[in-house]
Amino acid sequence: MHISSSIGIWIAAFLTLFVYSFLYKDNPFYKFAEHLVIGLSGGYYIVTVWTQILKPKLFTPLLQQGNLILIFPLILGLFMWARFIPKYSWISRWAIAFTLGVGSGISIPSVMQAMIIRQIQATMLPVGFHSYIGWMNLFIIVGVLTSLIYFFFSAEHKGFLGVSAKIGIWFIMIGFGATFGYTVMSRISLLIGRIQFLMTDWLGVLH
Amino acid sequence: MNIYEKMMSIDRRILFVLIALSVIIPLLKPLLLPINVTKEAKHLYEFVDELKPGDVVLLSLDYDPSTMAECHPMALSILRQCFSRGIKVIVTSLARPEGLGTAEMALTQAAKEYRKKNGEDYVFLGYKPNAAAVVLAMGENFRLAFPNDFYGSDLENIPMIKGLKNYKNIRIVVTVSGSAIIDTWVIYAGGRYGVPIGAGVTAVMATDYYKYLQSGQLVGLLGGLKGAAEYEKLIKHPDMATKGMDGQNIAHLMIVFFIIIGNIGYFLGKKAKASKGMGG
Amino acid sequence: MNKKLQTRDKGCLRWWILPLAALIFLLALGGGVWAQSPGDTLPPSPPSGVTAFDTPNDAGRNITIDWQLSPDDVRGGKTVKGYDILRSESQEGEFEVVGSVVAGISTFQDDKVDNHKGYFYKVKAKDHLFSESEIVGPVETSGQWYNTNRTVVLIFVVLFTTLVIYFVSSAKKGKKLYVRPIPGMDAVDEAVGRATEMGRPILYILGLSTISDVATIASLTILGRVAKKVAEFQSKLIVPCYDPIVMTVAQEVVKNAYLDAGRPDAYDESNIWFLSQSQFAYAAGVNGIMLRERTATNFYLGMFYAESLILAETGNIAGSIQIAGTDAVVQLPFFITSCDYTLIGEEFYAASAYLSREPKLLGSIKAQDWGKLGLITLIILGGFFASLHIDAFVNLFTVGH
Amino acid sequence: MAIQFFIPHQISLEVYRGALDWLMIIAGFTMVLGIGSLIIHHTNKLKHQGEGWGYSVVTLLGLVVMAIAGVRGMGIDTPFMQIFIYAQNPIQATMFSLLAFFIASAAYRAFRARSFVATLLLLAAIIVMIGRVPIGAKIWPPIRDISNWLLDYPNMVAKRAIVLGVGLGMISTALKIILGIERSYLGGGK
Repeated sequence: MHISSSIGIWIAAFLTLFVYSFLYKDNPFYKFAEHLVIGLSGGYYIVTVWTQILKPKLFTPLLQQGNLILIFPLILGLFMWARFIPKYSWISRWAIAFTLGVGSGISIPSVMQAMIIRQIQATMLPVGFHSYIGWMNLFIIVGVLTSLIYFFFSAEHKGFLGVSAKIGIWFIMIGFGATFGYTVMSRISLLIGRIQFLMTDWLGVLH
Repeated sequence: MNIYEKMMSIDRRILFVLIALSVIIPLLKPLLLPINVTKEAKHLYEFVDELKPGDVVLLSLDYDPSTMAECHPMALSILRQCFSRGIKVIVTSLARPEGLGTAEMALTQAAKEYRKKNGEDYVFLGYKPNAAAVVLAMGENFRLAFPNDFYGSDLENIPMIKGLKNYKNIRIVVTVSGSAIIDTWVIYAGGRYGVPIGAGVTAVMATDYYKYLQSGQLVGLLGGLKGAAEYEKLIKHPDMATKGMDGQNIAHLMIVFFIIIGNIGYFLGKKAKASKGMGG
Repeated sequence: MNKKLQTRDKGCLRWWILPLAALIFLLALGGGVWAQSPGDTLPPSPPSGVTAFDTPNDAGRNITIDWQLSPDDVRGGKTVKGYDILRSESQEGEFEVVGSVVAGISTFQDDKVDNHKGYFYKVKAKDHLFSESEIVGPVETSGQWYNTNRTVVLIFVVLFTTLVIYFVSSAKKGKKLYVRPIPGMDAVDEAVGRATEMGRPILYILGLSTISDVATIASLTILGRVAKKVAEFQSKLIVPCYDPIVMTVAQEVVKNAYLDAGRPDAYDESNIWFLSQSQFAYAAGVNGIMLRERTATNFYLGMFYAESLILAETGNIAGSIQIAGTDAVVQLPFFITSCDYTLIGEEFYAASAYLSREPKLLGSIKAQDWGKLGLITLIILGGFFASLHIDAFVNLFTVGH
Repeated sequence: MAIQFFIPHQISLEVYRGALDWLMIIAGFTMVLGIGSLIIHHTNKLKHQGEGWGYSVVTLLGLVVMAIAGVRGMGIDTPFMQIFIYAQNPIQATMFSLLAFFIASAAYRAFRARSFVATLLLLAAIIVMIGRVPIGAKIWPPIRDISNWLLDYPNMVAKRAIVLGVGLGMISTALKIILGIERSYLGGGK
């Protein structure tokens, strides 16, 4: 049982308690921690944006290696700032349009590959009636098909379509229940981690 | 206010206290409920257990403080297993710069417990951005990715690294990860260089990685705090995860209990209202 | 696959291949026979059948060298420990080691070469002695202009693009398109009406992502329709924002909606403001608004993270009607349990078309449905062929790198 | 850019990398925009001595201190990392762990078996919650296998269907942006 003598641990412990005080009600201690973390993460962003992006990707090549083509993203980036000046905020539309246009272009084939083709390929499973796996493969195919039918919008959900969509939504809900269950698990683990920090690293009542 | 309404209007702070207690009390007074070991954890344990003293394992601690609660105990257990059996360890941390701190904490703690020496029994290579490139470079030569170790020594001067070149000198790569970096290891180190891969991941991620187990791309898998506790049981060195597991047990039961109480209150309250409505 | 030997002189490319291969084969065979005498004092047999070619479907600067294992390279066998790959820029020149692999491996990629330059290779099998293969080459590399491994992706993209363009243009021509009712979207009018009656404001959350997120774009479209209704009913709309760019866009969307409704005077820009770019600070701020203003209806449409639960639960306690929609799968269960209506994934995208009734948006919904029908057909066919153990069909959909 | 995907050539690769860099640079500027509006917001509060202006001092101080600390590098022993480890990280980790409490409260108040599908959701959640921890197997052994089955099959199936739908939706939105049909991101002006 040794209470920590590290200043860092003490600061961390108090900040942890400040945040937990919010559970009782909103109070100045919580507000302090909240505003502090907003400031710190802002500073953290400035440092990472500068060291990881703007310096190596823009200023070093532009100013030291004379890579003049980089003037264009610089200008587009500055256009974004026009949002600050209401009169000229329309200028930023160019930058937004560029970002979205290029971003969309890049995303189309990769989404098609990762989210569509790979997924349907993984669903093309051999069905068999003599083994557990064979039955389960049938289950997967039926499940994916009915759930997909739920997402049909241009036809009324009546008759066969209606029944399928209904089964589909059951699948979806059970899936969500499972997701919910293990999200709970993760959050509780985090809580355990923080409490272990307080009791072990700080107070030393556990080892 | 009738009993149903009371059941439905417990102050949230009481709930908060109950949840906190359901984590704290088991930590102070462990119940040590038995932990069942899954085959995924057992496979990983057995793989490492069959290695000979002097074999080398590459352990990549690719998690940062935000997923430390789940990943840190796994890292410690694997290090303990290796050190207790005289297996040498190369440690990297490729996910984020923040992971350096947590990786060093785990490594120095385990090394102290088993009196292992830096440079002879283990090496900490540190962090380099762009994980895929680093994983590929290490497939050619460790020196290509890391000319120096984390503490700044030239790799040529580290006794343990002598004679080690790349994955071919490594028996298994184990990644403990809170992010999708595990794909990088499986695809590049496993797929391209054929080194066996084992993994420890958070509970949220675990379901996404069963696919690699089925296809044999992963030797074994630890999922969340539970996986960490399983491993502690396997190496017979119960620690944080095992202690935390009791809290996890009780807190889950508590939440299920809340759901049930809330629903009973809801249904009985609705019934009571309905009958009252009919009467009036 | 366009595995081919490329020479400096492209004209004589084709007749080169056969004699060269035959020569290598014969020489290797001869070499193999010559070297196949056992005993540790002799070097291992050299690897045979060495081929070097420009690695296909890449950006160039990469040559693949394949060979057949030395006959002395057997699992658990004796001699060969590994192979060295040597390269030179001329046949007689000095060869340098560019890489090595362990025994049992018979391929290597050399990525330290320049495009359009001839290289010669040989492979050396080694134990404590070594023996070399024949020299092959010259090989040169170049980047390819089309990645054949990705043909299937191209086909999918082209087909789907055609569908979208076809349906959008036919919708523009005035073709009537049906869209099924989407839960929650029919309730928008009612919800706005209710807010007006109660004299309480409506809260609209655009999610916690940037303007380039599809969810944010869909949410902005819906915001436009909701704002128009609000303007017609003369109610109050509050939009606290997470992202500064999204905020300025949202201001323009709402302003235009008020203009459309013929009430530009009622537009108040101070109701759409930047709250915070810190997740929890944002959630705490929105919670404060819900409890203070006692909002009648809360819309949570867009991309959400862990804060979804905090928002939806507070709104639930405050007794607001809640309509949520997101494509963040992990957050959907929290919305479903604590909101009155929840739009799941694609349903949320479709809602913007359903509400706006704009033909071009409806057209793309129709195209998506046909896309889904195509996918369903493919899955059924795939399952059918897989059950018959015809793997060729399933393998059609493998995308290489 | 969509076409680039199919062209492995060096030139195409460089165009791709270039475009990615450009996007990152513009995103960098946008980030500064966010931090800029944060600073403006808090300095305004300071100027008017509005309610809680003291907290604005905390935010601005945190920002400046962190930014200055960053000038000295990002290694483990630098002030930057130390502040991160002992201040920023505990606060953020604790804020996430607050969710454990909110989940408990929501479990009690919001998760009602209002309809058949809501009941399905609740049951699946309860089974997974209990089945994934050791005590579950103690209470009722089969629950472990049931929860694993739920995760491996219905959960995977539902996710796959949602991903397929969302994928098509994303592609069609991207197409609409490129074709100039979708313009709401510009503010809806015609």
